[in-house]
Amino acid sequence: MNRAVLSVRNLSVSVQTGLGLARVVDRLSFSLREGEVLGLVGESGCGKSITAAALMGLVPSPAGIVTADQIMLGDKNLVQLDEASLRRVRGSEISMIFQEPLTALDPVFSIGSQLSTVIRRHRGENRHQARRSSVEMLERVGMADAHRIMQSYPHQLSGGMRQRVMIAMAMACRPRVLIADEPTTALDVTTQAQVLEQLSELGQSFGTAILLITHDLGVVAQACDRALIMYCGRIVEEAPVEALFTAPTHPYTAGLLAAVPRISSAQVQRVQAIPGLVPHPAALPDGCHFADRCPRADSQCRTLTPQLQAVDGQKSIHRHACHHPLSSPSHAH
Amino acid sequence: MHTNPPLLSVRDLVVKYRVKGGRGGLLTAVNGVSFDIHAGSIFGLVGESGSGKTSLAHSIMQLVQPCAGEVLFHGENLAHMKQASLQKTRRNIQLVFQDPLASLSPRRSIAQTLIEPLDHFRIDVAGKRHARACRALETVGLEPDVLQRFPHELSSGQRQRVALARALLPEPELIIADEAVSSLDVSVQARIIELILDLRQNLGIAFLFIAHDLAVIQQLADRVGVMYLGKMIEIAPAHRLFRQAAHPYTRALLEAVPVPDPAHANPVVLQGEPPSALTPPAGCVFHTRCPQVMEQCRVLEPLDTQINEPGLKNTAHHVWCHLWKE
Amino acid sequence: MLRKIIHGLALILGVTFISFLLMVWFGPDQTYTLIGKHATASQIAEVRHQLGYDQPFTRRYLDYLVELFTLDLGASNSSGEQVSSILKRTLPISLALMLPGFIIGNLLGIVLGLVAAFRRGTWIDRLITGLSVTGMSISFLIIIIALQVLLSTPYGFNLFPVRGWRVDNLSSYLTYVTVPTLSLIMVTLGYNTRFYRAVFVEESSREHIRTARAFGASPATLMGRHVLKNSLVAVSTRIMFSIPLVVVSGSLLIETYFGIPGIGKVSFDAITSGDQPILKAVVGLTAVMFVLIQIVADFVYRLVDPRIA
Amino acid sequence: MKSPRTLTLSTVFASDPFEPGPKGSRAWYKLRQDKAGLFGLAIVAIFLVLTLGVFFGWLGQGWSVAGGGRWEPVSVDHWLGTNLLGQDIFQRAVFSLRTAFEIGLVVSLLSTLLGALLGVLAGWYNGEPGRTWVDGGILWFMGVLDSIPFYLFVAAVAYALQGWPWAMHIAMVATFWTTTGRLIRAEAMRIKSREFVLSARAIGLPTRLILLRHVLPNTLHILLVQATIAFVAAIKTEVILSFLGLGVQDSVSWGLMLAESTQEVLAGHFNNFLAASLMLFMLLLGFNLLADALQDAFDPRQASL
Repeated sequence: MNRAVLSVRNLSVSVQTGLGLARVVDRLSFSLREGEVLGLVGESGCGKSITAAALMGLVPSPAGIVTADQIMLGDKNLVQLDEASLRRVRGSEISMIFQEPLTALDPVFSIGSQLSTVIRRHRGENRHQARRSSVEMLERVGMADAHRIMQSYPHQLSGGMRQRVMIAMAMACRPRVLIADEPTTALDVTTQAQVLEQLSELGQSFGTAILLITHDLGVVAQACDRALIMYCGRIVEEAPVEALFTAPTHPYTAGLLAAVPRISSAQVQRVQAIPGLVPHPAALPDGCHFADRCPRADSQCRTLTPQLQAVDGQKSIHRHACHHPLSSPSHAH
Repeated sequence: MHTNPPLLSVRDLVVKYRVKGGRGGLLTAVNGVSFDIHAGSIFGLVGESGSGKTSLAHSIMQLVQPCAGEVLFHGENLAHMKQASLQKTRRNIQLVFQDPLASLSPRRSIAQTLIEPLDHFRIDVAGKRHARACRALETVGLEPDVLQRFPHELSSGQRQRVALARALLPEPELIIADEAVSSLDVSVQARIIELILDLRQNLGIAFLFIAHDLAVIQQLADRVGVMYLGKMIEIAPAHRLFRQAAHPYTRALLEAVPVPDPAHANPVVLQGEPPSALTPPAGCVFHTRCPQVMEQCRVLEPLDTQINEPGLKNTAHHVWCHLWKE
Repeated sequence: MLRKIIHGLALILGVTFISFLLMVWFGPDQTYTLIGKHATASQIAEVRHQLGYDQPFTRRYLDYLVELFTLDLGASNSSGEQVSSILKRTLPISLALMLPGFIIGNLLGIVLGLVAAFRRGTWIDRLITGLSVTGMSISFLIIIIALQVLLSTPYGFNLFPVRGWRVDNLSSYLTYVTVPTLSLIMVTLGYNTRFYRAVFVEESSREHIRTARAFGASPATLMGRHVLKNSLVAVSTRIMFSIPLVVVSGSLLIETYFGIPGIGKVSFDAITSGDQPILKAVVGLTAVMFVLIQIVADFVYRLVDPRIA
Repeated sequence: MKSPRTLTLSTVFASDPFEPGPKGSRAWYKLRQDKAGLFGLAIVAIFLVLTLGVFFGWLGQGWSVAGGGRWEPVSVDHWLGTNLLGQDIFQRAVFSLRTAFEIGLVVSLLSTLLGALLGVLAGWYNGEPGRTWVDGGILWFMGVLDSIPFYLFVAAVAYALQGWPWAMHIAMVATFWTTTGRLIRAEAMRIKSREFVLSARAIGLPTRLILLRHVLPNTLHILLVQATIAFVAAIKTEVILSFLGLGVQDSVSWGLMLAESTQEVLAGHFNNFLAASLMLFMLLLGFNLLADALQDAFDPRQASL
């Protein structure tokens, strides 16, 4: 894998909740390499969606406070850009698609006008050229009757088609990075398969790195090269997908894998739940937040916050934040 | 082992909705569905959105009046029941919903929510109902102090367990779970799945478990029914369906579910989207997307064919597809 | 479309029935006002017959309906002038009086609402919200009196006439219309601004606005293009359905206070003197106006929002 | 369509699943932070205390006594001077508080109750096979009432009831309830489709219990806000009706005082006008601020209904 196209250092987001100020993203650092599909995985409330919003600078200011040492997009540090230059970057060098296809598009504007507006804003094409590129882009995402789609309105399309329009809009300006926040969660499983394939195929041919945010481990296995597991605003494990699924080292990752139901034509493996509850963001326990639910936790886990470090000491790309990790990947557990 | 009439049997049920606005017209959500559920068994019903699963559940619960067909409970038709026996049936079939946020009345405490069915069905003496509610909470793994709390103070997993407790209180024979775990996180979902299996084991409660996720269905179901655009296209014992699915749509569904194992590649089998239920295709409703579509599929509606040895009723494998001629 | 017309007819029937019930059936007895106290029994009987007091309820209601639909609205009891000619004379005056205030009041409300929503949470928003709440807390009568003192009396600038409506050209029109228009604007501006601000704030919290921002849309584009067009249904509803309120109810107070002979003043005099033909006409007119507006509204919605088929 | 993950960006900021206490206390918690709301609440409280004072006879009793001369200036025994008839302006302004609260409470209470009742019925029976005429009928009735010119309606009611002092109240209630009615109807239709109502219907709970326990409690926040708004509207309307001679009969109100002042003002006597305007403005401002604060505190987007 070649050089990083997006590298994030010490990103934190705090939010005002009923029980006081809560740090929902806690000093996150990771990088996204060119052409890679990186999964940002975690359950509800772990802070993955807010991380995406923070990267795009979309966190509404009074409600959320974003701090970061750096968010390097190629040679630009987004943290230092003012709102105007940030706007020039959004949708051109870094773009984002969302989960709810029904409400993500403007209901009173036609697909054509929404698509060509983005193209004209970032590629400086005139009205006529923009319409042509829009049709081109729609065909590129597998829309057969692109001309009819251009004239139609969001409520006339199905969920799958709307998500494809979003992808067309996001990829129209050949961005370096595409952030996809639960892109297929609201779709049926057959449509999801099609959209995921569309997404990675486009990413490859445009050389766009994709940050795929999801809670579905099946989607991670199928669509991602590498994945970050998040829990209570922190990365607890980071690994290539193969290592992650065969030999997870963090107890939470292992717990997730044991809890996800898997279709098998042979004997059915019963799912095991992870005991306990996710702690409230404004009342996080000291040390490792997973300690109360972790079978391997001890006093050290409850006091000292584990840092993210390589699994077997040297510069391996499989890293975890745990004092008592599961046995190292050399021998299967 | 199942000699007496099935606990619940649905015969050629048809449910239609009048659609306001747009071109209007009549939407056939359920188009002639039949299946049985035997006491103490879990029947999994799977299908994508718009397949009519929820309309089916609501018509069984008499929340929606079916246009045709009938629903029999212990062999007795629900529509023709007198008030007294209908009231008894309402006690015997309970409903659990998908959205934990919306299934509990927001301005009433958990105690009020749980005691309401007890008062309504006049179960036990008033004094003992509070204790009964505590026991129900314990069976679903919650401490009694939850009774004083309000729905918005609980996590979605806890709320779904309260909804399950509410369903248990009238001591039903059948619980219809409509996407009961779909909006829960994986770790919480696993806890509810374990709970449902325990309830079936210890209390002998039958479940109609509705979901769009086949992996969850496999965890629970003894028998599985697959619906597409208002029609039942395949019914089979779980072990048969997941090993040798007969209908092309079931096979496509099985392959489309992303397997949490990177080594196992998921080929994309199905293209296009389900057509609108307002204008279902002629002949077999799946023919517009079926990889093995034949001429007759476009014209003739496939009939119910049983493809395994006739033998025992409850292990029959039915499929509605021209590929499987009698 | 047909459904709308049937609804309209049902509405008119309802309005006429209730107004007939209140104004005619339970209404004040006209006989004595017309022929004085000490008339002979036969004279009284004659007048009562003429006015139809002796007919049964249904008969009188049917007559009333026939009158309304054939626009033969009869003559005013007090002045004897044909009601339809009174309407022809007074309606244009009321429109000329109320239209400018109505248009400016709403336009200003939209602009202030847009600015407040655009700069939500900043001092401009708090200022505009504060002013609109203050505006809403001042009674119509206080504004009229205060403006009159300020602009039409020696204690103030004394630039405008205190009352009256002697209008024959543009300049005389402006002198007589300014104070009433200013008072109408000041009374309605608070409510309008608050309503429009709420609509724009609601629309700007929608998910597709966040999507547009994620694609680099500037705040001006977000407000001017996406939020505004999505709000047109709510905005147009507000404007259309407040026309009858302002033209009939609003004019009544202003015309009565400033002595302007519009439909408002005429209907107020009709109330005090119990002049039923005029009352019936005005009520019928308003009901028809509402129905027409509902039909026009249906058409406007289809134009503005593609989701409404 | 699978349901979206619950904690998307907007919900994390807006609603928080783990806040303690019943809904009401959470709204109070938010109200406490709303300075303008508290200011409004303070004004309303002060006026309420004054009104009780008037009600129990400690204040403003001598409003009708023509004690002084015409238009006496501010003095020790006439704090705000006297009007045309020599009546003490301060006493009249304070006594009018009672009239205002009386009209405000009666009209806002009755119109909110009527709006809630008919609104819930219309919302519940909308689309119910065989009973949808209930919704149609109520909507028709609201349409009719809304399209009758308000002042003509009040005058007609006043004449029909032949000067009975409550004519004005009846007329106002009969026309104010439609706004609340429409809002409650829309909310009831939304609640009717929620799962907790389906679950109540599934066990065969009788309709009146469902409406009472599950539908109405979830519309309380709308009713509270609408009641405050109706209170303000009632007082403002009384002022205009009194000016038109259709208002308060055998008592005093700010409307009457303002009506008197229309002539006095031209002759340069402003005490009567200022006294009535200021009191009226402060009361209305208090209630309007309170209504806004209540609206934000109960805003459903915040609460996780």
